[in-house]
Amino acid sequence: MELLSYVIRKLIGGIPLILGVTLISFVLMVYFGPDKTFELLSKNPTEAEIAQVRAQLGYDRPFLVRYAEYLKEMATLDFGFSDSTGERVSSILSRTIPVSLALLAPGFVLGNLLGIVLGLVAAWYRGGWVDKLIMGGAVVGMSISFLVVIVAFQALFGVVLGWFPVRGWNVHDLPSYAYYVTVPTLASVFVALGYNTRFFRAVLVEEINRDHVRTARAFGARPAEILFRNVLMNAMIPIVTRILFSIPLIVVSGSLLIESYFGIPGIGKVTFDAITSGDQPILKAVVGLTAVLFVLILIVTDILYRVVDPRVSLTGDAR
Amino acid sequence: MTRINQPHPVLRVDNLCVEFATTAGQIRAVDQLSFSVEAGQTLGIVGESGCGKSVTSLAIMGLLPKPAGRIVDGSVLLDGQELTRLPEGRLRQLRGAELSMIFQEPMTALNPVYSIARQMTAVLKRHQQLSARQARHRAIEMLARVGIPRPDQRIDDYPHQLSGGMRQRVMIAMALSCQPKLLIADEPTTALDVTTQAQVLRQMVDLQQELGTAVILITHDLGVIAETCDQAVVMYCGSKVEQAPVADLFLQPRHPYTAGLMQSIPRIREHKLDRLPVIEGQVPNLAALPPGCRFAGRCPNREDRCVQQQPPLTERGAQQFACFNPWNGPVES
Amino acid sequence: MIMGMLLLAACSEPPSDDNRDVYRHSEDEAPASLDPAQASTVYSNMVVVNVFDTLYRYKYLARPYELAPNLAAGFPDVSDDGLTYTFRIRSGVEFTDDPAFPDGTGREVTAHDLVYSIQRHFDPGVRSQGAWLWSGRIVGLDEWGQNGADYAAPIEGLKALDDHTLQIQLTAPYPQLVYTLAAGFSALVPKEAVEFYGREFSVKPVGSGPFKLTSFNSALATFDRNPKFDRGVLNLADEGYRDDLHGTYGLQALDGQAYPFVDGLEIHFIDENASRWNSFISGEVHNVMVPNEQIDRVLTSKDPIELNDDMAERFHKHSGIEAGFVYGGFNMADERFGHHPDPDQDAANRALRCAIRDAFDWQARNETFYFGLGNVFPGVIVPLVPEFDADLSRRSVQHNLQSANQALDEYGWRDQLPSMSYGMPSSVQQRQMFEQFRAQVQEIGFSTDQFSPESFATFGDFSRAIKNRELDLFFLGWSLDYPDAQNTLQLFYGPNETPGSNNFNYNNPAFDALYEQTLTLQPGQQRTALYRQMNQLVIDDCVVISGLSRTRVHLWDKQVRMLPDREILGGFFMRFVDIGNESETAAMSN
Amino acid sequence: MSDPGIILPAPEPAAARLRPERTSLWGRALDQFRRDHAAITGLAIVAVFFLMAVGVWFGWWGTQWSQALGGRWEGPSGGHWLGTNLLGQDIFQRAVYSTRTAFEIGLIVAILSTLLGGLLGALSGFYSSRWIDSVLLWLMGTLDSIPFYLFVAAVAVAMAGNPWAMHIAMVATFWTTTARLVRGEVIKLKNLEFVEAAHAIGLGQFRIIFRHLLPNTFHILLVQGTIVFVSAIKAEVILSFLGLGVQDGVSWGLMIAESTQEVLAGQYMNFIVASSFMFVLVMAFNLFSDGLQDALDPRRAPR
Repeated sequence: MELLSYVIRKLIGGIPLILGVTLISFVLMVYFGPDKTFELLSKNPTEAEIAQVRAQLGYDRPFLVRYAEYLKEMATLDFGFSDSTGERVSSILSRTIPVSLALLAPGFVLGNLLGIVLGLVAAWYRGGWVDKLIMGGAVVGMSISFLVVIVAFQALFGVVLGWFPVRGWNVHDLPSYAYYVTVPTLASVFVALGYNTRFFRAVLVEEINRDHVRTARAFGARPAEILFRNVLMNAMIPIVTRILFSIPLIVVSGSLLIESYFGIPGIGKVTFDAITSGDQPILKAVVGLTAVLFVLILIVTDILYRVVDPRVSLTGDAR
Repeated sequence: MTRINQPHPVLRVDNLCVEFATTAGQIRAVDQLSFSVEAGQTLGIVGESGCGKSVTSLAIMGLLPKPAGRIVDGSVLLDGQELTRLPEGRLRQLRGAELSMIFQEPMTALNPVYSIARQMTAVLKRHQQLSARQARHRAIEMLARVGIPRPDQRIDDYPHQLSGGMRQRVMIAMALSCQPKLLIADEPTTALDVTTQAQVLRQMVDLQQELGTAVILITHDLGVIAETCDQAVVMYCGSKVEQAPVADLFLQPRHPYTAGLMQSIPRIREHKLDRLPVIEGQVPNLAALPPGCRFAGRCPNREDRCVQQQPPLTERGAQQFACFNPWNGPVES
Repeated sequence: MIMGMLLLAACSEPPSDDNRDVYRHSEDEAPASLDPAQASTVYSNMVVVNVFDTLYRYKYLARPYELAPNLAAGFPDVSDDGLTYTFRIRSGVEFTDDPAFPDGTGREVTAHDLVYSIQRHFDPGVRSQGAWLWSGRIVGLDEWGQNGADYAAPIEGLKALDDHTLQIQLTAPYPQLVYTLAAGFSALVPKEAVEFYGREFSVKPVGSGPFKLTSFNSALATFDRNPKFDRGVLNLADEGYRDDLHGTYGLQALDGQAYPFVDGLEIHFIDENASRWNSFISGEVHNVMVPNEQIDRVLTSKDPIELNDDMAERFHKHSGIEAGFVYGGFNMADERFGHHPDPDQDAANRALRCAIRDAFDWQARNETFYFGLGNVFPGVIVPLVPEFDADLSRRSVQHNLQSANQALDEYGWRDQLPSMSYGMPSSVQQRQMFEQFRAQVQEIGFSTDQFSPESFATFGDFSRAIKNRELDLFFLGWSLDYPDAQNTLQLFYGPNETPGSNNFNYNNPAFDALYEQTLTLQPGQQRTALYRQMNQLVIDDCVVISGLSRTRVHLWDKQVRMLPDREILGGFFMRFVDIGNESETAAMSN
Repeated sequence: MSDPGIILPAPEPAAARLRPERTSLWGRALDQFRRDHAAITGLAIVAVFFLMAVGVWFGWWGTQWSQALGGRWEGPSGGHWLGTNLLGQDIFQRAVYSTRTAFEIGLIVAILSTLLGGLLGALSGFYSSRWIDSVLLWLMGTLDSIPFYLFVAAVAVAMAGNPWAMHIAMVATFWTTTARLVRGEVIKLKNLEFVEAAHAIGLGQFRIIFRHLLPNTFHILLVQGTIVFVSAIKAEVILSFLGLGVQDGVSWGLMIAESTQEVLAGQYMNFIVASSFMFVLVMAFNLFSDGLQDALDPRRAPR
């Protein structure tokens, strides 16, 4: 009950954010967005046809009417049909989002897990050569462009070694999944690892210097026990925050590059195609749902805080 | 230096030297420190912050921060066992079981995300191979012994639900739960208010007497020394300047530094001391120690040789001090 | 658990049954819409003509391209005045089964469906991209659209006389009409499905073609053979088979057999050249059009096109010229360099355009971007159409800095050159092409700032800029809708000026008069001569920097018996594709 | 205190007497920075690149980046040190010219977003929990909730090929982090005595913000500036690949984008050169930025 009222309160609190996101993206992507008219017209259009298509696309209506319509679409979660293919936006989303999730999940999980493990190791040996090695590697990883990694991995694994497909997504069972997901996963882990390790190390070092860690050592706890119970568990709040808040960005931004490059029919590629072809219904849906996702994550994060830290209460303020 | 025919001490520290690697070079934080503690006895170590007393306790525990700090010389014998050469794994088995330590800040010394029960039973399970039920039972019993009301309920609390005094009691209960031979208490009451301070100290001493534990009490508060300790070691700039039975020390301090400390104690202790009484002058930098007596710069009895060479430890009765020109007068106030 | 569910949800297709013969085709782009009303691209056509039926199709092997009846039973009866066409339609052809039909069974295809399908183009709600094929040509059709597109209202020029007879009345002779009925635009759609699926008809097409679409996304379309499809047997001789040209492809074995031959079809849309190539090499798809950057690795000779031994060992090859071309154009409506009322200035402007055209180096463009495989030709009558003139002077496609500079000096352009904006969709290759062009015009005195790129994030925005006459210079490609030079010459017809297809806004009364004259002419010497006259006008006026037709080199797996060709023919060849099993293939090569 | 390794047993005043250490934040930071070899190396490399960029500005080198000087895909030679690309352009000249592009993007985006972030962050912090603050916080939350590439793409598309679209989009997204940090610092600072004193003697609010608060957040701004610089250069690569980046000229991102097709045709030079140039600069800047953070953030003091 407490939880429910909390969630409702938070949802209402998220409305300004959703309004903000929709307004800004509406202005940029819809009102000043690309003009699809001439892509839908024939090779030999007439003025009347142009006016007709513009009217069908709704370009001729005033700003406020169009924005209000967007909000109505948000409220009903019905974004109509794609301007390019005519496919229902909801069916595009339900077709592509699972692909993106399946594509990104292994890299996301591995990137964070490895980041935490390396962060723990570096924090434990802070100042030593192990730490310097890991952190040096992290800086190197951070300095390489995602695009360079993708190009290099594709060339290496797909062309030179030929172990994995160069592109595509023809997944129907576990082996084929592993076959297609490996190179994108490696690339995204490689790119995320540097940033993750640095962040986790910083958080963990701060925790490792706390008094209760010294207490645990003074009472004979083993390093693994200390790292897990004292360091990791206590650093959960920043860790959970980072991991959760990276989800919406990864689902859209991260998948965008990987999917365009590897030709995988996920939400990122659809979004990118929508940008470059001005498919506004899809853009409206993706941006709007991302904002909703953000609000949901805000709520989930708060609830998880409660789970990982007994000092946090949902009714009062944290810590 | 060593005395024969003494009762076998629980802990003997001999010629302990600890160095730290810093950006300014090697720093000797503890220099040629020796002392011993017997079972049931309480040894106080007193000195200004930064004088090396906390480093000493960490060195004994084997908890010097690595790789910056290390023991460069000397020995630490616990019950005849050399700790400085013990591998980490073996040392770990001793910590919490044979030798325990409690810290200054009760607010932060406990892990905030686990309940008291979980933290106490973890120690008991680790060292005494008790079952979960036995460990819990034992933990409640220990909490009761340090004077925590309704221990069977409070044990499931989280640290943030307890007051500072309560938390320090939990720490003491936890530290003594495996009946260690030695307990090191590093400023255990400094962070508490005056009334709680007295209660907690009392509780600790009572339990120590019951269990026959040897205690090293590290403090900057001479009042605490006077109330609880048998022997006291006064440290200055990493080395021992004076050691004596508490009664002797307060009666007749020999080292001018000790005397200075004594003089600045307010007679009537109405409020707790946040810091040591002020002595004129400045403490020298450990990275660039003067060749002579480290206190020379601030010493009213300074002579020329004090600046040039280090005074050796002199024994006079049960009292030891390192001074060429010891204090003989009464302690003024 | 969650991962497992994700995996299930992310599965694109159940694994194909090993016993099924599936032809896996690769294309370089995905179609946007599968609705015949919007089948404006090669990619849409590829799918549309396989899912739907058209009255006519192109013969499999005959070149130049020839029409053959498909759904129609023979060629139409044409009245003497060339205005009334009567078509007979096969009986017994049915749409595939689909929930859109009552009780899910496809009904018979009738002439009414064709009427409906062409009407749709004139329905303002449909967003037709093909209406222009018939616009102003069929009696009453345009008016029908303007008067509210009431499907119950009869149209005089477009009616089904009975279920199997269709009559079209033209406003003026239109020799290209039969061609338009082989275009994907004219494919027959069932009204039931259009109404049932509404907007989503464009991704859930239902037709009577040789295949039935089973799934579609931007990466892959899969098809099953339409079991109801029956057009008899493949007659190689009728399709234009010649032993000297097609003998090595193993097609003879298919002669006299009922098609389609394969059980299923997959079309993989793979944008990136390298990916498509690698998919082909690794056997993931059966065919590929050799991407430019592989040309040097694959070919030992470009003229004639010869594969290296390794490739020739593994793959069949066929090459041909694309049905289209790429060209650069000026916006003639701009008085700084286009048409000018003052004859002297008009001549000077013409000299400027000619100088830029002469500065442009087709050879370099061909070498750099098409690896020398492009076919550079003068004018706008492309090599693929019968009216092409191989003997036309190549003067207009020669890189000639001297004449360019001379002309600029002569007409006083030196140091007075106007600033020109060059529009392009934002892509790496477009930018490289621009950089190469800019380096060339710098040779005739343009500075970097005077020749500036204007890039557009979407092709739509680029088109809008052209249609709004905002760009001085642009490069575009054109693909033919039918093999007739009229299809490219109409790009210069004055009344077609923007937003029409005349992006140049070229307005030359002499040209327009000739164009109008040719409209009603049947193919023949006379018409060809007029076409060539028009072509010369365009060349002389330096309206266009043209042109280049790309050579397509197709490779395919020797296991597959076919001749792939996507020009004009679109996806029509797929019904004749067969997958031989290993032993058969081996036996044949012996 | 917490870790005995951090608080060394050397009292401050004594240290001050024996060794003339600087006590101000900047003085100590300088000392700390000087001892950080990695950071010094990074700074030196950045300086070399900067000189390279300056040279391009003044037209000393890298002038022939757009001319087709050679044939297609020539290997390294005396004439073309690192070979040529598809169009026969000299890869080395292009890489060098791109240094200028990188600095232009990095500096413009870093300076503008730091200024904007500093200003709005200070305003937000100074008027914390008033309406200005709420509006600014809402704006930051909103901008942070729009996926970055989507946002940049949208700005680029909306501005229709404007060469500054990319810069504007990056500034619009990068300022929020700086603003949040500055806001936190200002909230801390404004309760300090000197600010209250400034209030007491009746100084104007803007004067307080500009004279007393903002200058005290300069260390945050500096560090954030370096971080944004690196992010901007890296983002440019992706945006150029997506066709939304540099409009006229050449950049490492464009070179890499050009090379994506070449790589698969077995031509690696363009790819390797552009990514190496970029990697070295970004790496050096990262090291430099790390050193700055270690030096300026007491909590990040090494171990």
